[in-house]
Formats: sequence, C-alpha cells, structure tokens
Amino acid sequence: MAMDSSAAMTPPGDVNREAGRDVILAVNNIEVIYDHVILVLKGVSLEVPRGGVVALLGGNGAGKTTTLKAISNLLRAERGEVTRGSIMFQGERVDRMSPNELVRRGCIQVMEGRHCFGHLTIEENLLTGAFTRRDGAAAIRQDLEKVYGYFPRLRERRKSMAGYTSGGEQQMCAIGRALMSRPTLVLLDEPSMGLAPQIVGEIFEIVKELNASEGVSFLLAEQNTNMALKYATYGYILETGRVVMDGDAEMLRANADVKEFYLGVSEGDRKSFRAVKSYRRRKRWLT
Amino acid sequence: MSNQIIGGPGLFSRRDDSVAKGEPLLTVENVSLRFGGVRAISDVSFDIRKGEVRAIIGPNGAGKTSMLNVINGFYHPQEGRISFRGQTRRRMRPSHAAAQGISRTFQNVALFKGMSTLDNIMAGRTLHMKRGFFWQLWRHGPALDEEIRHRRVVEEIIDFLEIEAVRKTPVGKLPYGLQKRVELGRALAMEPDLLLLDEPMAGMNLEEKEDMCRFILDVNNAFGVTIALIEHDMGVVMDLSDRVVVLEYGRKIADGAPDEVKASQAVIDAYLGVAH
Amino acid sequence: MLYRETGQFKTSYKADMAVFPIRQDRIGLAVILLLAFVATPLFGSAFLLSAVMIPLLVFALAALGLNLLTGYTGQLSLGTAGFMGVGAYACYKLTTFFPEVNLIVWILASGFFSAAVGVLFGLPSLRIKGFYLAVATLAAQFFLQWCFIRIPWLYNNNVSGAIEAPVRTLFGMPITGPHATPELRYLVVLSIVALLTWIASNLVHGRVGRSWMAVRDMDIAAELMGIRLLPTKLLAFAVSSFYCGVAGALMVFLWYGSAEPEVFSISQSFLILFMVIIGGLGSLIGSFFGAALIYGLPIVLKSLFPMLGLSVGAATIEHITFMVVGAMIIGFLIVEPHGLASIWRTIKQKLRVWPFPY
Amino acid sequence: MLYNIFIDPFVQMAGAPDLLVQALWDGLVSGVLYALIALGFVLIFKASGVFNFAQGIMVVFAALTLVGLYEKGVPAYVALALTLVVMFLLAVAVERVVLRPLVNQPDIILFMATFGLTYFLIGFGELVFGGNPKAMITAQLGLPRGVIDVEMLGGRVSFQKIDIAAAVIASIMVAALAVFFQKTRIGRALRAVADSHKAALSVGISLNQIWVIVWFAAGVVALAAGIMWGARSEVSFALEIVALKALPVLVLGGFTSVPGAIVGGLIIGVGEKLGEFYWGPLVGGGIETWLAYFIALAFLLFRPQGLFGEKIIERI
Amino acid sequence: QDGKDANFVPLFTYRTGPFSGSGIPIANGMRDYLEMLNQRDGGIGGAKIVIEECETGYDTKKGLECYEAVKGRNPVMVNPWSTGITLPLIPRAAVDRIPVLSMAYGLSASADGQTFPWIFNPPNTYWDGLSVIIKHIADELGGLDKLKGKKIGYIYLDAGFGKEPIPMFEQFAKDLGFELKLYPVAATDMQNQSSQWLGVRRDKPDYMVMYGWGALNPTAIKEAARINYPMDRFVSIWWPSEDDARSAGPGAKGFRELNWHGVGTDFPVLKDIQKHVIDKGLSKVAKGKEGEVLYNRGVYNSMLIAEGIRNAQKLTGKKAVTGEDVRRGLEAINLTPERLKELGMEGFTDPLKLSCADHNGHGAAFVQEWDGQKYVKIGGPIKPMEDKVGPVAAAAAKDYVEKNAGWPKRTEACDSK
Ligand SMILES: Nc1ncnc2c1ncn2[C@@H]1O[C@H](COP(=O)(O)OP(=O)(O)OP(=O)(O)O)[C@@H](O)[C@H]1O
Ligand SMILES: Nc1ncnc2c1ncn2[C@@H]1O[C@H](COP(=O)(O)OP(=O)(O)OP(=O)(O)O)[C@@H](O)[C@H]1O
Ligand SMILES: CC(C)C[C@H](N)C(=O)O
Ligand SMILES: [Mg+2]
Ligand SMILES: [Mg+2]
Repeated sequence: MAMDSSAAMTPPGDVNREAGRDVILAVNNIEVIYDHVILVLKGVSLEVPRGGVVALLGGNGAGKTTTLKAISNLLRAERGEVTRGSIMFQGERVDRMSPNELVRRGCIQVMEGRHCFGHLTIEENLLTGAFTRRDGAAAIRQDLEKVYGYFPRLRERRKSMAGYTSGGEQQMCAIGRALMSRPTLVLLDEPSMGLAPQIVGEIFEIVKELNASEGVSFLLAEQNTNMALKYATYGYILETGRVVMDGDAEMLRANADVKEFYLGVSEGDRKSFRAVKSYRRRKRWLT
Repeated sequence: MSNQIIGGPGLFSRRDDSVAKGEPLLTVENVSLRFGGVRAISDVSFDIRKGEVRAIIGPNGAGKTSMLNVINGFYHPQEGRISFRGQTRRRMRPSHAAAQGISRTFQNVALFKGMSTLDNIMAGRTLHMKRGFFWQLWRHGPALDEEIRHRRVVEEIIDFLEIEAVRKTPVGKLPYGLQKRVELGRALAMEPDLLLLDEPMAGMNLEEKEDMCRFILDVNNAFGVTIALIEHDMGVVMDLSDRVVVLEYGRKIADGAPDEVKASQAVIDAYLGVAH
Repeated sequence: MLYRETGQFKTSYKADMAVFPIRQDRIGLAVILLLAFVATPLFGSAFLLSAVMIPLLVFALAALGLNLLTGYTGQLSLGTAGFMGVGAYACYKLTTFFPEVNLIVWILASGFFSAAVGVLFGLPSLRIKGFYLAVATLAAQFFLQWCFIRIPWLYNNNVSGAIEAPVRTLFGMPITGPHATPELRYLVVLSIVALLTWIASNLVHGRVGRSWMAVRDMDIAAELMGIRLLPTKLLAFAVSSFYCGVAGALMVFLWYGSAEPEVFSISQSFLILFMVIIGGLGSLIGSFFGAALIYGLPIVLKSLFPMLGLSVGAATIEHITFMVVGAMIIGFLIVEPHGLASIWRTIKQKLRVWPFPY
Repeated sequence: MLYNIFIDPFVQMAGAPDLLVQALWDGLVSGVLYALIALGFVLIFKASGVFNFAQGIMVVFAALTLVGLYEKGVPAYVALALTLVVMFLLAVAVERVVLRPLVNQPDIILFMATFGLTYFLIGFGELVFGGNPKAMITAQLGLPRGVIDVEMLGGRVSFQKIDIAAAVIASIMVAALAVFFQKTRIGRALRAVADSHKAALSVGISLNQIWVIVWFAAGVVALAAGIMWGARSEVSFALEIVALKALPVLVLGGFTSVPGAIVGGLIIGVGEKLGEFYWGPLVGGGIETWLAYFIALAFLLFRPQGLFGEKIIERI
Repeated sequence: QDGKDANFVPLFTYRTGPFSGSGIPIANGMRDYLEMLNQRDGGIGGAKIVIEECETGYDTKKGLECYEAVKGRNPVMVNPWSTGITLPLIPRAAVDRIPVLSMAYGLSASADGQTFPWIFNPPNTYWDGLSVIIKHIADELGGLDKLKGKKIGYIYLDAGFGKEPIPMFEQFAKDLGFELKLYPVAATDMQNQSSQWLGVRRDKPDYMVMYGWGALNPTAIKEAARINYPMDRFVSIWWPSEDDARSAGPGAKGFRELNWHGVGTDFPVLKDIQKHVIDKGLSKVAKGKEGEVLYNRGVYNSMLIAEGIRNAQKLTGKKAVTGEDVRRGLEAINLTPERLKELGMEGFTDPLKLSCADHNGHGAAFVQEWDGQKYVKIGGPIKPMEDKVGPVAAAAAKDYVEKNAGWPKRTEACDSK
C-alpha cells in the first residue's frame, strides 16, 4: 500500500497522541463478552503505527487472542461480541465488517493454534491465502515462491495434506498462507509456538524484512517476550482483560517487572528453570 | 516441600519397582516408520532410564511426535522393536500401553472439550476404577464410595497444579496455558511409570513455563516418574533434562548429556541455528 | 436473589458430587415431580394425558436413550425407531407368549432385546465414524422395519400385519387396551420414565458417563488413556438401545394400543434425533425439552389457530404449522446452538449474577 | 437352500441374458437418478461441511415450482428460467437467515438447521402450490419421450429415452463440478470452507458468497433431479422420501466426492436391482429398502471414508 | 358442540404428504357433500353439521392425535381414511362409544357386526374386492376353472392395507389352482418401482392385481406402461384416480379398476353440490375435478355419514345425536332404490342394506376401464364370492377375538329386526 494516507485520515480520537503519527490500526476502549455472560476484555485500547511492529504481551487468559479476534472480526464466529468501543483500520471503522472485507483491505490474522485446512495440500493451503487477490495468477505464483523461499520445509511437503504434517510445519503453513494475501497489517497470534528455535528466529527475521522492505505492519501476541521485544518497536502488556502497561520496547525491556516475569532475568542473570521456587512475587502493577 | 503437598495416600501408591532406578525402563531399537513415501523415523535407537528426564529435540517435522506415538502404540513402526520394563513388543494397542503405565500429553491439546476440568482428570483415573457397570446403575453405595476415593486423589492433583479455581469450568473455555496444565493433570491421574510430554510449554510465557518446570521436576523427583520431554525451548531442555536425544528428518543425530549435545556442531546446524 | 448458591458450602465430596448440588435445584426437582405425579393426573384432561403427556414422555425416553449414544458418546444414530420397534415387538411376543407375567416386567425386559440388536449394529462403530456411521444405523433401521413387515411370526400372523396390545392389568386395573384409564397409563409411563431417567443420570455422572464423553470428545486421547473404545461404544449402544426399546414398548402398549411397522419408520428416527439436538446434545433434561418442543409445538400451534378465531382449513393450518415449526427450530438454534438445555443454563447463570448483567 | 442362494440366481442370469441386461440397465438408471440427488448433498457438504437434510425437499420444491408455474400459464422455458431464479433466491435466503448466524457451529447443529429448513419448505411449498401431485412437463421441456427397444440376446431390452437423457445430464454435471472443485480458485475455497469455517474466515474467504454459490448450484442439481424423478412418476411430496435413497450412495461414494456420487450411485443402483431381482424373492422381496445400506456398509468397513471420500485425518 | 342442534362430524383428511394425491379429492368430496346439506337443507333433520377437518397426512401417529383431539367433543363418528389408523381405533370405539366408519377399507373381518358392533366398512371389504377381481379375471378367461395354472401378480403397498388381502389371495390361489406372485412396494419406494416391474417382466404373470394408494398408483401404472404390460390385464382395487392414470400418458389406456359408484357429475346430488357449494365458492375442489372417482367416493362416504345421523335422529327423536345413537343409525342404513332417488343418487350406486350382524352389505362392484380421458364402466355388477370370503372372514373375526383376550361380547341392543 502506498503511503498516501496522511495524518488527516487518522481518527479524531488520536489527537492526544503525537500529532502527525500515521496510525494504521486504532483500538479504542473495547469490551468483549462471550456467550452473553462472560466478560473478557474490559476496555482495551491500543494502536499500531503504520509500518510498526507492536507486541501484545500478557499471561494466559489475559485476552490477547480475544483482542486480535475482535480486530479481525472473527469473534462473532465464536459467539463473542464487541459490546463497547470502536476499532479503526486505516481510518475506517471496521468493527461491523466481515473478515473478508477486512482481508481485502489488507488486515489478516494468523490464528493461534495453526488452523490449516487439513484436507488441502500445503500448496493449496497457501493458495487459499490469495483468495481475495485480484492481481493475476503470475503474481500469486511469484509470492508462492517467496513463501517457499522463507520456509523451504514447506516446499518439500507441498503435496502433502496439511493435516498430516507436523505441528511446526502447520505453523509455517499458517503464516505463509497469511502472507499470500499481501497484507498491510498482520495480526500474528503466537507465531513462535511449537517452532524450533532456528525457525523462530527466521520468522522474526521475516517479520523484520517484510516490515522494512514492504512496510507491512505487525501486531504480535507473543509469549516469547524476549524475541517479541527484540523485534517490536512498541509493546502493550495485557492482564485479565486490561492494558496494564505500555511503552516503547526498550523501555519495557528495561522495566524490572517485565524483566522478572517475562524475560526471566533478574539482577542481570538468566536464572535456571531448575532453581524456580513456587514462591511468587506480586507484580507491582497489580497493586 | 512440594512432596508434602501431594504426598497423600492415594496418589502413586502403585509403584512398580521391577526396574531399578537408572536401568533402562524403555528401549527403542532400530525403529523405522513410514507414511507412504514420507519417512518419519528411520532406524532410531535410544533408551530411557528409570527416573530420568529424557528430552527429545529436533527441528520441526523431525519425527519427535511420531516417536511418542510409536512408544504408546498409536503408530505401528514398520521395523524395529520397543521394550518397556523388559517386555519387548512389535505392536500394541494404545489402551494396552496405558494399562502398562505409559501416559502422555499432546502437542495439540487433546482434552475432552465438553467436560469440566474435574471430569477430565477423573477420566484419567478410569483405569484405576473397578466398580462394574451394574454398580454404576445404582450410583449410591460402592460406586459412589469408589468415586469419592478417586476424587480425593484428583483433588490432590488439582491442588498440586494450582487449578482449583477452574475445577468446574468446561475445559474448552480455558486459556491455552491452563488447558496444558489440565492435560498434565489428566496424565498424572493415571499414575504412570513413564510420562510422555509433547511440548508442554509451547505457548506459555516465562512465568507459566517456570510453573510447569516446577511441576515436571516435582513429578520426576518426588514420585520417580520417568519423563520423556519434547520441547523447543532450549533453556527448559538444558535445565531440566538428564539426557537429550536429537532427531533430524527421522534420524538420530545426537544423544547425550545436555551440554554435549549443545556443543555438537551437527545439532547447531540442524536445529539451534546459533550456539546457545 | 432467588437463585444463589452463596452460603451453600459443601463439606464432603459426596455432597459436591450430588447430581443437584444447589438447594434451589433440588427444590425445583421436587416441585416438578409433585406436579408430574400428583397434579397432572388429578387435574389434567384425558386429552392432555393421553395425547400430550404420554407421547411426550415416550419420546423423551427415546430421546434420552439416543442422547446417551449421540449426545454423550458422540455416535450418530439414525436407527432409533428401529430399536424402538425391536422393543415393541419383543414385548408383544413376550406378553402374548407368557400372558401371566406382569406387563411391566416384559416392558423392561424387552429393552434387553433391543440392547442386543443395538450392540450388533454398533459393531461397525469401531471403524466407521461420524455421518458415515449413520449408514450402519440406517441399515439397522431399514432392515428391522423390513423384518417387522416380512416376518409374520413377529406379529403372530395377524392379518392386519399390525401388533395389538392385549389387555393386561396392574393391581387388577387394566393398563392396556381400551379400558385402561389415561391416568393410570400416564402414571405407569411416568414411573418408568422417571426410574430410567434416574438411572441414566447415575450412569452419566459416574465412570461410565465419563468414558462415554471422553470417547465423544477425543477418542484417540481416550484410547491412549486406557479407555477401550469398542467396549465403551458398544456399552453406549446397548444402554441407548435399551432405553429406545423400552420407549418403543411403552409407545405401543400404553399409547397407541397397536402399531404397524410404518410407525417405526425412518422419519420417527429423524424426529427423535432432532429432539435430542434441539434439546441439547449431552443433556438429560434437554431430551425432555426437545421432546416437548418437537412434539408439543405443532400441537400447540394447531390449537392456537382456532383460538385466534382464524377459520382456515386443516391443510392450511398444517402448512403454516410446518412453516412456523421450521422457522422456530432455526430461530432457536441461532439463539442457542447448543440446545434448549443450554438456554436453560444461561438463564440460571444470569439468575446467579442477577442483578448484574455479568 | 444353498443352491437357491449361490447357484440358482446365476442360472437365471445365464438363462435370460436379456433380463440381466435390462436389470443392469435399470440399475444404472436408478443409480444415475440417485446420484443426481446425492450430488446436491455432496456439493453442499463439500463446500460447507453442512449435511443438508433439506436436499430432498429442495428436489421437490424445484420441480414443484417449475410445474406450478407452468400450470399458472407460464411457458415451459420461461418457467424453467424463473425456477432457476427462485432457486437462487432460496440460496440467498438460506445463506442470510440460516447459515450466516450459524457460522462456525458444529456440523450437527447445521444439520439440524437444515431440518428446520425442510419443515419450512414443506409448509411453504404446499401452501403456494398445493399438496396435490402434478405431472412433470416432460414434453414441453423438449425432453425426449418414448422407448428404444433393442432386440438382443434372444429377448428385448428397452431403453427409455428420458433415462438416457438423465444419464447424459448427470455425466455433464458431474464432470463440470469435478473440474470446478479440483481446479478453480473458488473450488479450492469451497473445500477450505468445508474444512474449517474459522480458518476460512481468517484468510478472507467470503463465506456468504461461497454459500450462495453452492446452495444455488445444489438448487440447480435439485431441479435436474426433480425433473428426472418427476418424469418417472409424478411431482409430489412423496419424492422427498426418495431422497433417502441418496444416503447410502453418498456414504459409499464419500460425502466429499463428486465422482463418488456417481460411482456410488451406479454401484448402489445396480447392486440393489440385481439383489432384489435375483435374491429378493428368496426372502419375500422388498429387500431393496435395506440392501443399499448393507452394500454401503460393506464397502465402508474397508474404506471408512467412502470410496472417494477425503481421508479422515487422525493425528495427535 | 355449537349449541344443542348441531352434530359434530370430524373428518380425518390428508391434503399434505406423500398420500395427498389421493387424499385431496376424497377430502373435497366428503366436505362438499356435507356442506351441501348445510347449505341446502340447513343440516340434517334441522341440526346443522359441524364439519371439522383434522390433517393426518396418512400418518398413524397424527391420526391418533386427531382422534384424541376430537373424542372428547362428542363426535357422531370418525372416518379415519387409513387402514393404519383404523386398526388401533377398533378396540377403542366400543369404549369411547364412537362408531368408526371405514368405508371399504380397514379390517375386512370387522364387517361382522356381532363381533365389532362399532365398526362399519360398507359397501365392500378388501376381501370382497379381491373376490370380485378374481371373478372378473375368470369371466375374461371364461370360467373360474380356467384360472388353473395361470399366474397372477399382486403389487401392493407393503403396509397393513396392502397385506390385508394376502391370506384371502393365497386361499384363492390354492382353491383355484393359480400361482400367486407378490410384488411388495415399501412406502419409501413408492416412486421407485423398477425392480418390481422387472420382476413382472421376468415372471410374466397373466394378470396383475394392485392394491395401491398415494404415489404408488401413478408410478405403477407408468411402469406397467413402460414395460408394455397389457393394460387390460392390470386390475386394481378401487383406489386409483383419474390423475393416477392420466400421468402415465396414452400407455395407460385399458387400465382397469373396481368401483361401486358413478363417475362424472351427471347425478342430481352432484348438481346440488355444484349449485350450493362450488358455485358459492365454498369448495376447495379444483375446476373440473368434481365428479372424478375419488371425489365421488368422498361424496358417497359423506352420504353414509348423513344417513347414519338421519337414522339416529329417527330412532331417538333427538336432533343432536351421540355416537351411540349414530351407531344404531348406521346399523339401520337401508339404501333402497327409492331412498337413493331421494338422495339424488339414482344410478349413482346400488342399493345397500346394513344390519346388526352385517356392517358391510357385501354389495356388488363393477369394473371400469381408463379410456385415456376418463374411466368407463365395462360389464355389469359383480357380486363378491360370499361362499369363499364369508368363512375366511368369520374365522378371522374369531381369531381376532381370541388374540384379544377379554374382547367384549356384543351387548349393544339391536334395532333392526
Ligand atoms: N469462546 C469462548 N467462550 C468463553 N470464554 C472464552 C472463549 N474464548 C476465550 N474465553 C475466555 O477469555 C479469556 C481470554 O482468553 P484469550 O484466549 O483471549 O487469552 P490469551 O491471552 O490469548 O491467552 P493464551 O496465552 O492462553 O492464548 C480466557 O479467560 C478464556 O477463558
Ligand atoms: N499420520 C501421518 N501421515 C503422514 N505423515 C505423517 C503422519 N504423521 C506424521 N507424519 C509426517 O512425519 C513427519 C514427522 O512428524 P512429527 O509430527 O513426528 O514431527 P515433530 O518432530 O513432532 O515436529 P514438530 O516439532 O513440528 O511437532 C512430518 O513430516 C509429518 O508430516
Ligand atoms: C383408507 C384408504 C382410502 C387408503 C388405503 N387404501 C388404506 O386402506 O389404508
Ligand atoms: Mg491466545
Ligand atoms: Mg510434534
């Protein structure tokens, strides 16, 4: 996407932010309820600058996945609902749109837990990612090659049914599939889960490269805080449905709590997993 | 400290000591497994000694999960033999493996989605419940007594894993990390001799990983349950395991103590990418 | 306020493991039982008893049986009517062979025959799953119905090809045949249904029920945990068919009074399956809700039109009834895909947190 | 006894080869007709994972609309076109009212929803067109009538022209659909949707559009089936029952396979005709009602996903 | 029901479902005749007739539901219009004191009024019908003895109704020395009969007899035409309609069935219906369908209802009568030629007399043939073979009583002398 959208297109609610910053995604104070009774998000706000890589951190059940699904409008398929707040993507309100329209506009999600099409081959899986594209078979072919370039293992397994491939192979497939849609914003939910360390590194390199060379923005929900904060420019920490802390990646990395709870370094040293005690310190932001 | 928490009378009373600590509990000999043209495992041999934490690592698609599937009888290898507690076999049914004392967790959480946490873990005790169908019809009396006995054990596990709060929640609605914990609970409820863990820490943040490590160590130390662990987090693997076997494309490329393995150039090339 | 569990602490696992751990639920159950056993027979009209309540209970029992198989064990069956037929014909043969034995005994005994047949047709479930398994039960459905038509021995060579319930008594009062009062028939049906519901509840809350649900939710994992699939599934087939068989016997003996094979047709099987689904898969109470909805709704609608003063032909009423029932089924599913039982749960949940929305 | 079961039928076959040929032909024709109904099921199942209980009634509804319009004085071809429009509207309505709110629900729930749809369509169809059976307007549609009698094998074998037409139409449809599913972008998307609604949504496949397409396609197939079955007997709500015959075909061929529908149809058609004809009399006849299911069952024991169905993936 | 001077007549009909093709004309005929009485005479004997249809879809379950719904409202009788629904009603009739009029269907043995005081199935039973068909065939061949060595095929709905005549048929086969071939058609296969007709091609029966209903009839006629079965040797019981034959096209010409009443509208009673009901827009009958076989069958049925009520009124002197009264009224039915004339049914049907012992009349039937446009009567009336049917029926009645231990002895008084 060209950089033609200017500051004028940013939503008015943004004026208190640094003026002139180009925001591709703005989530304003959303509340999400599942099954009409389970309140999961209690007013979450965040934004992703154009060309930014933003990390969404937080423990189990904090609501990261829910936030991403609210953005990509996949909530309705799980009987969840955004009951308050708004979501703007490229200056447009998108919370009533179908996921399809959103993908068409360049926002795609890689779901947690892979969700490949088990009965389609790896290659067919990748091709479905290009469903919304209208730029011809040649271009799609080219991108397919690119994805194979990123994940050589997928090329080897291209004719296998995705359902039979290993967990990590499926994860690569899911990411590759999303890239096939030529997105401007990718919502990555736990991309590193189940991947070998080497591949995790590669995936983050890919994120970096796409971000740098094609200006793709990323919002990543990640448990691998170490990696996430290394590659992200900005981070939000979510706990039980609320944003409890946000700031530049550097700043977060420097924060003592983040260090202890998310990075596993206290007093400068990495501690051994063997040495863990069951004793827990309260997080300061919870008090 | 922790062994007091779970040191109740019920849990792990069925200790089998036919294999001494440090002796091989399970040996895998020359196992090969093919799916059509795909060679998932080729000619792999290793052993798991009683009481140790044995890690299996390797790049994605190396055949780690398949190895576990072979061990507990879900896949039948075309070649090779497996012996558990000295008994050698070519193929057996998964339920048979379970009865022998092998239990496991799964890479893609395989909980019983429609049931509560409690029921899931109770289901893990099925093998230990003896009251027959006709007692069940009339739930009161012996069947209920038995049920209550097992409930005690299950509650101990629940306490141990710190999942008291979600005892009655349907597991489908739990966040991923808790689901993994429940799954561990279910596997523990079987009182296994050998516990197979398939990426138990995937998708967890550091804090949760720490918890999980503690549980695993406790299970291993306090009850002498032998553990086979697949994990991609090198920190965890190096810290927890006694010995590591490394697979690549179905072949074994290294086997040894964590430090040796970490230093092996083959492993760095195939898996780690950079030296850790 | 009315529905609070606050203050109700469980001091033993036994109390916590009761089927209704909350006091209000237990009171509710008592009230319902009282209504069913006392008020309904006392004040209900003959029409209510014999054309609404008895059929409803019979269907609820069959639905319950199917729910054990499909809802709890995850094995889709389209042979329910066939298994009901086995129960009915078995009971007919038994009671005409041994007229001295009390009918109730035979009604319960006939369940064992359908259980046996159920197990037989459940055997393929080891290999075949999901919608594909439906074909095994469909084979049962059509084959059994064919037997009911083609084997005259089953219907004692009656010229009509139908089985007719002979007069049988309980405590000297007729419970079958034209002289049986609706009240008595209703009470007999109700008692059997209540007993079997209680037993089903025992089963599903114990080890057996857990293994069933485990097989349903993730059969591979269940197997890896030592639950043997085939025996578990077959047990579900047996118990389920037992219930269906008893329901079939009740249907012929205490409701229709006689039956031709067509009664046990595939459409009946579907109807019961739909009762189970709309009532709530894996919910005992849902079976009752489902039966009430699918069987009761058309009756209510049909009596509604004349009440509205609309004078439309019987056929038009039928058409409109069909349309409305169809639309309502879809509506219910949209509101709550997991069935009426789930709506019920949500209501309770809301009551619990009331006056807060969540 | 053994003779009657194992020898006599074959003696009969050899004794009257013309009848054997006729039986085979009749079986093939029934098979094609079953396949036409099964095809509608397959389309919807393959493309959305929905087991469409309403397919039978859609067959009736399509045929009824066609004939009903004709009876109201609309010329046959115009009626045909209008019926297609009606089927399209039906597809749109189903997508809007039934499928969209139920996206990502378990299969069995969607199955139940199509049962609701069945009830609705029965009521609606009868309300609009009346419950009385109608004759199919075979001649007016320009479909061939009459028989071709061939003297052969010392007897006479007759081929109905309409049956030949049915076979031709069915083959064209099957070929076209098979190519569509396997080779096109939309076809791939359809299969993706059947695999997982959620994942399909996440990659931006428009379920709404897809569902309208397949339901319309199923409507067209239903119309074809309705015309052919209607020509055989009459257009009435009794036809709905015939749809049950598509079930074993479906199971045998595999729920997800277009060619499976036709191959399954032929196997079932021929199997049940020969079975009924040669073995049926031994047990009093009428075995056709269940024979098809046993044939399907026998095949399933060897291939649990049907002959051509997608493999059931079991992995942990 | 509706004041004291009204009689409640519930009609169990089916205008929907797989059998609606047969059900609709019947329902129209029944309804229109009664409506005509209401319009023309203000009811029967000064008491209005309250007509109410209940939709059964030919489904036994729904039929019983209808029965339960009406039985508390003092219906004068019920007309189940399905053998399947009739059977379970037989034992209940005596208890609920509601007569069952199963006109020429239901249990053949129930013609015996001594055993079944509450069941009426005039003017013929299915067994009578069968014997008439056999006689007709014998006439064609030139004598009953000519049946020896012949082959007769029987195609039937594989349900209570179609199986009813089989024991009788077998008896005939034995007595007359012909071979009987059975071709059952399951309800689910009504529209899919190619195997049965392939069997017919193989067995080459000399005659085909059909007991069909709903979609079975048109399909069978079509299939017969397809295999070029000689239509004039294809004889059906009295249920196929014009539509059933028409949809098979020209190939159906020559198809035969039994009947015992006129077709067409050339009878005063139909003129009255035209005038008082159809012309006033009170009927649902489609244009041109009045006067067809099943429509007139419905009219005939309603005439019996009306006669029953009328007789009951005469016997009791009441205007609004009960089921009990109507039972007596039905036993007193005596359709003499004069009475038929009064009813506007001269030439429409033959005289009929019922009694306490005979609830059927076992009247004559005739054969009619499809000429491509309409049914035309061929040959004269044929009486059932009383000598053959009678004993079998008596035995069946006895058997029924034995199987239903405690079957009540007739206590109902008898009015007819
Ligand atoms: N479909 C659902 N119905 C009801 N509750 C749900 C549903 N999905 C999620 N929840 C609840 O919402 C909360 C937030 O879940 P979410 O999946 O967003 O967390 P997360 O931060 O992504 O956690 P994880 O790191 O485990 O993936 C959890 O408590 C979970 O139980
Ligand atoms: N049932 C099967 N059918 C076909 N191929 C299979 C099957 N199971 C596994 N494979 C193949 O075998 C190889 C090894 O798979 P496995 O799941 O064991 O890998 P893994 O080491 O666990 O990888 P990961 O770390 O990504 O989970 C993969 O390439 C996979 O595609
Ligand atoms: C009642 C009849 C008109 C219908 C059918 N012939 C039967 O006996 O059931
Ligand atoms: Mg998450
Ligand atoms: Mg793995």
